[in-house]
Amino acid sequence: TTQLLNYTTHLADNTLILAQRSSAWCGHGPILEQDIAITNISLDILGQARNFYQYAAQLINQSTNQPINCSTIQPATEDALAYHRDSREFKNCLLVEQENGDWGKTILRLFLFSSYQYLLYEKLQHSNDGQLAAIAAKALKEVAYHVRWSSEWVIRLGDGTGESHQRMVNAIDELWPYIDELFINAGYEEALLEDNIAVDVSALKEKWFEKILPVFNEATLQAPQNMFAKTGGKQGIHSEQLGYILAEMQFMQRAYPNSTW
Amino acid sequence: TTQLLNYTTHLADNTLILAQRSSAWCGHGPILEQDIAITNISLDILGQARNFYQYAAQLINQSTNQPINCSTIQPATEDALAYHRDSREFKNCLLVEQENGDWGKTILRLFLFSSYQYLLYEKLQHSNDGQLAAIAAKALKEVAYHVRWSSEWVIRLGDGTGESHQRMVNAIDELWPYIDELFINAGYEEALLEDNIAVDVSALKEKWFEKILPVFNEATLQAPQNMFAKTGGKQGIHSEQLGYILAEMQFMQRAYPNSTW
Amino acid sequence: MQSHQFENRFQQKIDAETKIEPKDWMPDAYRKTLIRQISQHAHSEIVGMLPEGNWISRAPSLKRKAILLAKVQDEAGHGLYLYSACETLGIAREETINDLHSGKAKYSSIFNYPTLTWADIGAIGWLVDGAAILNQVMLCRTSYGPYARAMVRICKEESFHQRQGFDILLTLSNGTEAQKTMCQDAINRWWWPSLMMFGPKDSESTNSDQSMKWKIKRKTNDELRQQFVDMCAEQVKVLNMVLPDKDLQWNAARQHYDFGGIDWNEFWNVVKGNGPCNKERLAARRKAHDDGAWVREAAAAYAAKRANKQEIKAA
Amino acid sequence: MQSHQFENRFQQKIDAETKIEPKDWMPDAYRKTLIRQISQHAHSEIVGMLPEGNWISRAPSLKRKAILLAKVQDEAGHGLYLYSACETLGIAREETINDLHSGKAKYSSIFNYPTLTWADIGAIGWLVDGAAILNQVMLCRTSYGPYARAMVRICKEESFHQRQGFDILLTLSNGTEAQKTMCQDAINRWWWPSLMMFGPKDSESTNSDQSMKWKIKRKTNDELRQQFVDMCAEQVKVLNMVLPDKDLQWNAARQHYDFGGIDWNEFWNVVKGNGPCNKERLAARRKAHDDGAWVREAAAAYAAKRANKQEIKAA
Repeated sequence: TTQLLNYTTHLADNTLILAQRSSAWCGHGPILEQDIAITNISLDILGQARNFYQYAAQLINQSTNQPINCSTIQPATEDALAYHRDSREFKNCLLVEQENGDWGKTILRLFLFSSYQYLLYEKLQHSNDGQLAAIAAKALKEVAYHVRWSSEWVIRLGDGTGESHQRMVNAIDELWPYIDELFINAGYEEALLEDNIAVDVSALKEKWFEKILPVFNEATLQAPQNMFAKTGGKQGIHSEQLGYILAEMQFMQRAYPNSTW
Repeated sequence: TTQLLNYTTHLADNTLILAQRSSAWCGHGPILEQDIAITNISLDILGQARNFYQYAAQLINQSTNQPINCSTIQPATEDALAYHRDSREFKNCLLVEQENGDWGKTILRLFLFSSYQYLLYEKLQHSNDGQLAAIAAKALKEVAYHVRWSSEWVIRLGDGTGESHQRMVNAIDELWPYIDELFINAGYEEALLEDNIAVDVSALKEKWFEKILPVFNEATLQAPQNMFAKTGGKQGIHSEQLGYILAEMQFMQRAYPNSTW
Repeated sequence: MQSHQFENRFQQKIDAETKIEPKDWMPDAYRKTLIRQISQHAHSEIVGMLPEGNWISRAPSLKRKAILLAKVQDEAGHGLYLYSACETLGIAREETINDLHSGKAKYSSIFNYPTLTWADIGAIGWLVDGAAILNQVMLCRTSYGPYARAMVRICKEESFHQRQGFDILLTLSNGTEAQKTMCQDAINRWWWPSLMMFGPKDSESTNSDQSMKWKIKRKTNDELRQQFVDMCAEQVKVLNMVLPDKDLQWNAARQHYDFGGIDWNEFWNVVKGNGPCNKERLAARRKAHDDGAWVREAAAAYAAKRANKQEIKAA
Repeated sequence: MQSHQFENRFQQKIDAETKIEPKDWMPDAYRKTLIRQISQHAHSEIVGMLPEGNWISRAPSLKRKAILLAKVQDEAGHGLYLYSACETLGIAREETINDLHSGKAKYSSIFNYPTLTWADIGAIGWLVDGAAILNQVMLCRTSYGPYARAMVRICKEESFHQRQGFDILLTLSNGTEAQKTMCQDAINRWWWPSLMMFGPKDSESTNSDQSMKWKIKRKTNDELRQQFVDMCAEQVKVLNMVLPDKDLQWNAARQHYDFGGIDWNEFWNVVKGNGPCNKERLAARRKAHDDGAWVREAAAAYAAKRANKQEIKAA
């Protein structure tokens, strides 16, 4: 159950950090309609995070030992998990914590990640863990839309102007090192494969390329070859960015502990 | 003594926030020698902040009631005051919390503020409060150097290239609304005037202009006329910036309360 | 038909409560007034995203974060309805937005105040949205059809927002001492600016009479303001907080609350651009627009390429 | 005098422990080796400001903030000494820095690891500065005069830094459970990269022999590394922490600690630019340089104007 908790937290952290990043566009988007769209997507992703955290909290409260360090808050809640862990305890992939950069980089990150998420949830909805399966099944429809919306933008920007094409090339260059990590099973994933609880992410890589490449192709963009992979996020070893994200996100809960909001 | 505490905290907050802002240049300066210089200055200012906070903590610990809300930390310490108050309790002038902007804006903010500080400490060293007088006397030499260094840079940039001149003009435009606040006595200053504890800042304005204008003149820069003044910082009503500064600065103390570092 | 005949007919329609539609004849001044008012309203929705957006990243719980995100998104939606309503009067969205960025067009001054604590998000919901709703409920019956219909949609969401804002404050008011202090402090800072949202006193409002006659407005600034004070003076009791006005008291004769004088000096200063955040708000909007230029250009270029391809296919 | 005579004389001086000075004849390869090594060392000081600078704004106490600021400032000072030493070899600082920004010049790979917690600041002080000191102590007696003299100044400050770093860890190790965990975690992450700081094994180090002969270096990589392990293996006991090496154990026969194998694969990857933060570090340095261009231009323009005025005065 520690592994299940770690896995659920990993899924939750992925979505929370991506939602936190994406929602920074709200009120600052390049086009009003797209400001609304990215905010809507951020909301979807935040909703997924909440579902995963609620389940993780349930797992903690049901278990006798407390494997996650949020000792000040009893019983565990979605907020205790989101707001009272430090960066070394966060298990999100490095990809989602990367800076928003320009609209192109944000779009690309969403495209790369939601394409992965789609394949992941597609499998996870058949997990032997009923709760994870239910969350994934519900999220799958949302993610399908995120893939569609972001792929349209990747195409539009890749095949738009010279400038937009170059910006997409740069974005790919910046984000590509974080792709491999998505497809490397962490210990907690390995441990849950046999019982068909976790999804074997290493098996998703080929399919992911099959989803990505046609879009890149239409966008006149290319996937880099053999870029060095950066990993560690799933084990809590993040980039220096995450600490700043958390300092800002967690301020209220840290500054005013034991309060109801 | 509440007023004395408020006043001391105001002096402390001014210096802490300015040090926090200025020190962000460390490792990112335009010239290695100047990177060292601005860091040195940040260190001086941080040192002043510590002196003021230590005195404020002493005032709290000596008094029977606790007028500043840092209830979790007993006894009061410099760190309790710096790290466990939220933005509405900070009493720094708005000027010091303004974004660094480019090197010109940072330099200008330092020039405007340390010129004020020089006049302030010059008087404060004769305060009837022995501690404040001692801190001011010690700091005065440092501030004299900050004024000299920053005024040289104002001249260099104002009378440098067309670009640098324009950047200084922009910086003046951005910072000027925050000047008036320096010279408006807050309630806690008013209350301490009679006993010759606080300095009457309203009496410093003319002298300040006498310090500033020759430098502006040499820098081929002009002081704006009648710009609308922004105030509130001394009463704890800040710009939206301060909350972010504090979230970052206070993270460790908030996340790991009751720890020794 | 002569001009004054058109004018008579138009006024008859208004008087008969028939909505004016985009293709109907309307006096130039009516059109101009509407463009000014609707675009100002649209800009207010868009600029209004900023002070609240300031707390999205720091919302104190995931639930509140989700609610706040949804709310700010709704405001973008309202902006969209209103820009569309404006376009029915023959002014393109791009042009309207340029007027905002150039400083030519105004937006509600309330959004030039900073959001300093989480309680401000509650206070904006309760007071600012509350004040807006009174205005907007009236505008649901405004004489220009597209504007009225946009308002009906907006009103539904706004009253939801107001309840959410009140709920934030209610939670704070039942919370720790620090939360209660935060709550009262936010009410103190937002109360007077909220009263200013209804605009100058009737005696000094230049556009009011004509707007009333055209039924663009149906209540005067002072009527709406009184309604707002009466409402808040009761609601604040539920919060166990007070409104920062020592002159506030029930007047049995008037059957209304009396309230203190507004600092019109502050009001005009903020309108003139000297509020705490005027520069920041406009700068943020301009930056979003400028940073997005390459995106809009790319989208246009791509659309043109596609249209071109389809033409070739069709040929 | 023929070239090999110069060479002989030069080597005699070296052997006699006479310092080589800027105006002395020296072999091209000696000069090049020194330029490479000193500039690499200077760059390491400057790039090394970044991982530690990452915690200035978040230092957990005012005292620690002051100490950290002073420390990072010292590193800038060291960079300055070293760029000056480099200039005595006939290469301008600007050129040296350009080589860093273009990726041509290297810097110590250790600074491509991220500082993830406050404990990392302690670990850098203890381990990274500790490793650097062993190297630098040796370099105080290096054969090139300006380099040796710069090192003497640097060494004094570095050992101070190391003590401060150790003190951070000691405080953590006496702290709460969370602090102890943080302390051990930082040691775990910084230990192996610190060992790599001494460079490849002697058997694979290409420049080592010549540098030893010229007394640029006086100890081999493996000698220094062993010295470091022996030192840390004792000091870590004071912290009540462990080094993350299950093969670490005292070897009575060798009178040294044995230790486990280094992941040279990781070492070369980071050297080649694929470390966790290589891109970020270079980008930060380039940005500082680019953002500062207008400042340097303005300073130069102003200096020229002044010089001009003084000439006119003098004339």
